Amino acid sequence: MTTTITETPTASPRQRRLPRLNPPLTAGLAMLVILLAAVLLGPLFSPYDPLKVDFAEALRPPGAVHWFGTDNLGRDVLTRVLAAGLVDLQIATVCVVLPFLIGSTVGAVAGYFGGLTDRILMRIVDILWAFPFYVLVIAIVGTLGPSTGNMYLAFTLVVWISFARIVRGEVLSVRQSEYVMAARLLGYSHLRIILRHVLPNAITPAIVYAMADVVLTILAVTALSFLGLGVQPPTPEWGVMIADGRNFIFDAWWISTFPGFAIIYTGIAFTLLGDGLDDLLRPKG
Amino acid sequence: MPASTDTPLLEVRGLSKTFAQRRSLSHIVMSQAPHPLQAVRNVTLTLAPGETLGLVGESGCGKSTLGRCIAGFHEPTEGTVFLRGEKVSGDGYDRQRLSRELQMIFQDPYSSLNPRLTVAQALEEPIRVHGLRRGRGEIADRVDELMSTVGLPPGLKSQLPHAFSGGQRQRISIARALALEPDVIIADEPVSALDVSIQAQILNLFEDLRSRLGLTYLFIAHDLNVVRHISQRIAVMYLGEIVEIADADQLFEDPQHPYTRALLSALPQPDPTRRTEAVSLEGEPPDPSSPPSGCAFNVRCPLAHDACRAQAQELRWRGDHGARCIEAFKRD
Amino acid sequence: MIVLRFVLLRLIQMIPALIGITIVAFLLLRVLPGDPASLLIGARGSTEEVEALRHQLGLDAPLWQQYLTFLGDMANGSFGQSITQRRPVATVVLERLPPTLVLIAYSTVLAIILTVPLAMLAAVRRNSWIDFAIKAVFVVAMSMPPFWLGVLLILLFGLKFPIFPVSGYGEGVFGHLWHLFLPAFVIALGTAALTIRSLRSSIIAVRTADFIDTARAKGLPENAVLRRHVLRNSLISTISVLSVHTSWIIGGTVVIEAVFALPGVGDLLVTSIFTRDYPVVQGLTVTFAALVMLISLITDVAYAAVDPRIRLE
Amino acid sequence: MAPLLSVRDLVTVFESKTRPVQAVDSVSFEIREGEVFGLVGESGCGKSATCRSILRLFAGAPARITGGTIEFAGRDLTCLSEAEMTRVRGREIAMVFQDPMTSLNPTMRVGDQIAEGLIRHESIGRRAARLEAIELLKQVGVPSAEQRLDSWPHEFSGGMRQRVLIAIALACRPKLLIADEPTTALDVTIQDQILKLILRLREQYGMSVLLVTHDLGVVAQTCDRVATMYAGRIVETAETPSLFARPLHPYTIALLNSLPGGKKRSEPLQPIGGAPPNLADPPPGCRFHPRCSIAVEACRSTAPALLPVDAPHRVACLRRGAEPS
Amino acid sequence: MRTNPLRAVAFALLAAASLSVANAPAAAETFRLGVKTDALSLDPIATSDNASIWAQLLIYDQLVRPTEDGTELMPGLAESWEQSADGKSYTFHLREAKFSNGDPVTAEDVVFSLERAASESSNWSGFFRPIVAVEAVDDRTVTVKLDEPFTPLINNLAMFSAAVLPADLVESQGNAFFENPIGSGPFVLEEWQRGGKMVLAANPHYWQEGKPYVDGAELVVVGEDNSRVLQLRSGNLDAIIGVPFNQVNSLGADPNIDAGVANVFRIELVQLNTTKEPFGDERVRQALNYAVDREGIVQGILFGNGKPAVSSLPVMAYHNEELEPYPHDPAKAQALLAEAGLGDGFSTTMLVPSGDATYQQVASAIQANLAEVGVQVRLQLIESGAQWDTTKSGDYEMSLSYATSDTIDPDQLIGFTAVNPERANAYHTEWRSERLNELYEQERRTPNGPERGAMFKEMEQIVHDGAPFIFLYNMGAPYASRSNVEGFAILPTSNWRLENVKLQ
Repeated sequence: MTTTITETPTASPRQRRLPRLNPPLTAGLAMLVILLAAVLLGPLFSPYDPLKVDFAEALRPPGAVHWFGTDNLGRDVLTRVLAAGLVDLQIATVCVVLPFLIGSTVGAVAGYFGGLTDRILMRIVDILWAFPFYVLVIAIVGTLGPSTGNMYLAFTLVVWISFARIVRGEVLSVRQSEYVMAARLLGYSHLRIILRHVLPNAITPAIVYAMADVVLTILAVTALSFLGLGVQPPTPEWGVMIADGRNFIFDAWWISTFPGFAIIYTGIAFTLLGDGLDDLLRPKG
Repeated sequence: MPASTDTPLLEVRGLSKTFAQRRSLSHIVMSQAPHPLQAVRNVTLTLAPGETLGLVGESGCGKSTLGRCIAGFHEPTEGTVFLRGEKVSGDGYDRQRLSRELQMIFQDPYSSLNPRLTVAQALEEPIRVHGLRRGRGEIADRVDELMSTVGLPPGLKSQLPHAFSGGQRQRISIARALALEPDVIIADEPVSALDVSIQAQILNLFEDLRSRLGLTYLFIAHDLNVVRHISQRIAVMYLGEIVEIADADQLFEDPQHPYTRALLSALPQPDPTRRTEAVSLEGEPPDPSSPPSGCAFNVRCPLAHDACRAQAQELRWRGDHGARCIEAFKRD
Repeated sequence: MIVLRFVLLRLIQMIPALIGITIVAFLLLRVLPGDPASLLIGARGSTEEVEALRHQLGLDAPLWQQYLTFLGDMANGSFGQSITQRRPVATVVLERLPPTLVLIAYSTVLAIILTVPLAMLAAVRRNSWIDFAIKAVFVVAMSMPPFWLGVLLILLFGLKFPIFPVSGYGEGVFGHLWHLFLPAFVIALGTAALTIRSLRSSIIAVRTADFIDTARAKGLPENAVLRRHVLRNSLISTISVLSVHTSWIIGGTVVIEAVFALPGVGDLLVTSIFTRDYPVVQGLTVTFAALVMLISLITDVAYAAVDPRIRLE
Repeated sequence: MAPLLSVRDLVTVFESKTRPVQAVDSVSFEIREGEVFGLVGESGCGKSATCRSILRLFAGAPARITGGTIEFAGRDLTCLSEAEMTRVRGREIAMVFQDPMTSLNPTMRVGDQIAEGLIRHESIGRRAARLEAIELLKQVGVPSAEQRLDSWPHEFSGGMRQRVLIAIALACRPKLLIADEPTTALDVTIQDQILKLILRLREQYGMSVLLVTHDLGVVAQTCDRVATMYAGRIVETAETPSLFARPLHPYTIALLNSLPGGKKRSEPLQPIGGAPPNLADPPPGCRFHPRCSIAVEACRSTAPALLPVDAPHRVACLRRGAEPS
Repeated sequence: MRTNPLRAVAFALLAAASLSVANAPAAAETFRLGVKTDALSLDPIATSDNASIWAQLLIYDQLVRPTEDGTELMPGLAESWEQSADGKSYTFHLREAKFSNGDPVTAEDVVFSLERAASESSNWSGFFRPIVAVEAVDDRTVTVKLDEPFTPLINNLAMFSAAVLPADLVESQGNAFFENPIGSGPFVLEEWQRGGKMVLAANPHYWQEGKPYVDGAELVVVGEDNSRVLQLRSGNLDAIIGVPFNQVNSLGADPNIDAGVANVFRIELVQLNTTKEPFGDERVRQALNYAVDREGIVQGILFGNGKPAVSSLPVMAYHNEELEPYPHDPAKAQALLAEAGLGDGFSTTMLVPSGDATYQQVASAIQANLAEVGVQVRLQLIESGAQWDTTKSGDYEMSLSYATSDTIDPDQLIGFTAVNPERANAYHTEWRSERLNELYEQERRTPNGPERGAMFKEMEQIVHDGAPFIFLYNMGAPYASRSNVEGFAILPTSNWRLENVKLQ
């Protein structure tokens, strides 16, 4: 008599490789794809140069020729919004990816190994944490002088701590889980345990946060540019366009309104994406 | 020293584990020194090859900590763990080697499997890491074999853990532990999260594997009925100490420690004709960071007298039956 | 008494972090290039004059010596001398601190006023149109650049409906509250976007907690359950969200103060950076960091007040 | 004499993203005054949903009662408005939940939690409620009740918390106490204490108890009558001695057989094959038939009714009385 | 939930709102001027920012002061003055004036103040360098002695840094004096909310009888341009300085508001590094000047609020009226480039100060203009502090910049932008004209008059032709006031004299 009795799996045998897209994820992805397509392809199809000054065409309201109108230098606002999108997305990506990589590594190492490593790293994190984000970024960029490279530097220096904290917290709890104990008992190396067992189960909140961070970064980059500390004209950038356009708000509302909408659109896209990823990546069962 | 038949497969000698409490802010505020938590106190155990030793006790008694000290997750504060007479606790023992000799099964079937790995991936990994099989085909064959061993259809191996029920997951965990062909398995409450009907399946699987593969178990559980069913010998823990250890049937039929007796009488028997009316044991276990002086059980013991409060008790033995009570074996 | 000792101890524990903060604030401005002296004299001075000013400002001393001077300046409470104003940095910073503090407190209060009822509404009417509407409004609020919102509000309330003043700090308590309403509202909107989200989900989670059924099983009507049991426990996680966010709120005041021309420390920071008044920038970074730590202490106390489990841990 | 509680053909449905789950399916039973009635079954069998349906407390889950009646002391609870239900809860029917660690509000002193129901239902002042709370704590065996009244829940052990929860439930002297797995989270010695406490209080207050548990041992030790549930339905109900002496439903029999400890340990246990069905997609006919060792063809299509075999002992099985093969 | 405190706050808010709306218009006799930035310091020798300078000019007096058109000097604290025959000493006769605390202004105060302005701790000592001694002849007479004749000096004495301070108070109070300063100017500091506003009261002891007409003045800091305009429109401010160029016209169209654009001594230009090829070639530099559409920039970016520039000097004293700006003539530019062997154009880089929107736009326009004649310009943004260092080190090709005059005398700007060697070596272009250097030497020894004027006119011509810069425009300073304000104007020196302001 055999004592082993088989059960049928309780879940339906749906293929696990194809994750079901949830509504926020679908909407976020769609918005992002549209944005990327517009930003990457738009300039190719636009008959206008985002930098070309033409006083004769200045301050045209939105219409058939200039869909979003022109600014006081006669530059096509739509073309500039799209060109600015590329700049902003590029900055946001770098300013999120670098801190994500650095922070996650530090957080994973600190959380997994604990002890003195953890205490030293977390002390550094605590100290940097005490500086308000904007204060530090403004101080760094302000002193170094405004430039894209300096923004990368400032954001990376400031933002990695958020990822380090998030990942460390998750790693601390994942480290306690029985499958990680099992992995240690199975004689796996620390690197293998971190990369294959700990990080995949600890990184989700960091990824979700990264999406929110994209929004925060774009807002911060545009705010810096607005203050004159960020991207410098004539490079088109949403914050700069809003800053430039605000004096024209009464006679040419379109100059600052469209870049404002672009920021909100991007923000919504990444917020939805973050929500969707949160749902999708949270481990089941 | 070569392993001989006299050498127990696993020996725990005088093992204690004290967790230093971190000095928290409240300690500083209250000007108190933190009490160290004495989770395990001076435990000595042996496991003969092929035997199952049940370790039972209520929550917080230190049975899990003991299991984890043996598995090497905690460094024992005192004492040593020997495997085939070789010291495995502390430095100087190859963890890789230990993992091929000793494995552990955990309580929670839902957190003991990495949710991101399929069954096949979870089972292949130890085989690859330890190089037990080479080549895609051989490894796949071994995975199928392992799944059959624990009674899972190999066809399910590309599923993620969340597709399985609790009982099935526990089978996967067992298969993963078996992948390295260990001799000793420490099972830490492996069935307590399962329904009775499933629990019986897993218990039968344990028994089946023991007889087929000659495994040796340290079986940790709080359910006396489960422990009695699976074990040859049973050790009862209370407040970090082993208070009684004996052959399973003997322990049930002739318990010597009042705590063991209390546990047995508190066990609800599925038989309405044998109702016990009086409350079997008053009070609750003391805080392990400040155990009572004398016999650890004296504050709750119906038999306690001054001697029990004055002095800690050693295990008293009659044959293989040991009990940490001044009154043990007095009746005969 | 215990609370007092707790606070005191926390303050002592902050000392190492504060030292770290001073080092960071100090290095930030020394390691990075840019010379305040040449900017200060600018087009009007000769090389010799610039050198003389560098010496006068102590910028030609070795780094460690400058740091010691900085520590000394902190110890005597002056935090050094402002280059542009020729007054102690501490004086310069302190007289600009009140508007910022009021703004932070005000916006936090506004955020709470927005958060609690809206989050409760959204949680109770979960997945209804009203929940969706609240979510939609705050997703937009969160994505909207605060400076742009500020500019729009200035236009709206400055010209179309001149109800609120669009700049300045006002006089007297009412004057402050009236003048700071728009900037505080802008900050509060961003904060509320986060806290409503967190409070909503934590209310939803708490409502399924076992102890809520215990409360319901006592025969408490649902609104009493919400008020007495759900809200307090839900606030615990929201307080921590708010506490993590304080650093953002404080930092966000910099931009908002610049937009609304508020004479606070944020405005001072931007001005000082543009005028290269490094001692002031340095003092401000330390001030901001100290402010964050102070607020995190306050949150800890608030946390302990709400959650007895973590009391004094 | 009419039973205190009479549940007839109760159907409770949980909404879910995919399809509604009928967690309670035509459940009928009654509880007499002063008796301890046990509802036993494995996890997910609907026993918890059944007792939660009585008070309409679903822990925020989207559940509703779609059929049947719950007659309590002459009234049908399913017809009561939510406001009327609040007057039943706590005052006439009280409930104790499974996990004492999470069932007390962590941010409220235990005294206030006990007094809350009293103040609500008995219209007494805070001071009187406080005195009453002390008395209740003494009743449930919490030592130095006066001091512990102002403690926070986290300062209590699990056993003590369960005592506090019982005190909360008993505050208004309900006629029926529903105890949903009250000892599952506790150690055996504490379980023993709590069960004995419930039995003692039952005597003292003259109330009825609906005890939900998965542990047949607890049923045997505590209950006067018992019903076994499987996959949302009651499959067998009897006086406790009768059920254990002569179980009739193959599921009850299998459950008893799968218990370790009873037999010599050298013999393997007899587990029930397979796993309980998914209630979103239950098997047709008798829900136990895929795991039943004596199932016949008819079991696949015909859902058996709960029919008496000998007077109070009733079973829902087409092959009732047949011996297992 | 504790609603009560929250409710209280909400209520208070409403109350505050209604209260404040009720008492909106402030006391009629206070003139409220909206400014962009707050002053940093009221110490005249420690100041370099305009806001501080302008505030100081309301509080302190100098010996002499510029006339309203900025072409001449008129009496200040000195009723009259004379220059010795050898040009090496000035004698000032003080009027009977009092400080705001009632103390008389004495010769000792003048000596103290001028010595302080020329001392090492002064940021402005360079302007007073030729002075060898300041002597009090009697209580009301002061002699300033030079080691050689130096005509521009008298203009420097009209600068803010030459303010006359009460010697005893400054000496006894030290830096604290400037927290609560005493001067002999038309106003006295009453309250200063740093970053917020500066409240000034009329000085009761002011020497100009009947002035100031208003009881007090407030300098309200409103950093955001739109807000400032809005506050003027809503009547919260009586006048503002710094109107966005595009709003000057629409603001002027408001019947309640008068808008104006003041001509100030400021010139915008592009430095051309003549040590770098091809900028060493005069034809190339001229070609660039022909290529730029000044009028377009002035109309498009300044909305007409400025004038195309003819040289590196703004329109000020001794301006050469015969000069015309380089016309926008791309054909001529190309011809000149071809002549210089650059018919195919060339590529270059222009430094542009970061953080200033107008500059970015001008740079874009120049970039577009030069591209038309085949010159490809890469814009390189640079932080304004670093820009000075960079051009000074000579490591640049083109640099968009500006120059302002601190005095009404063209000597300072011509020395700065056209003389080499001098402090700035022709403003870092290293351009050099021996004839101009010679004229500069002479001009400084020649007393004011037509002779000196002719020298300046010639120098301006030389700069115009030599074209070491792309001359851009003289930017106007727009301002606006409500129509009940009389007598408010921005002076060519960029400041304003509020003692002449009347409110109706």
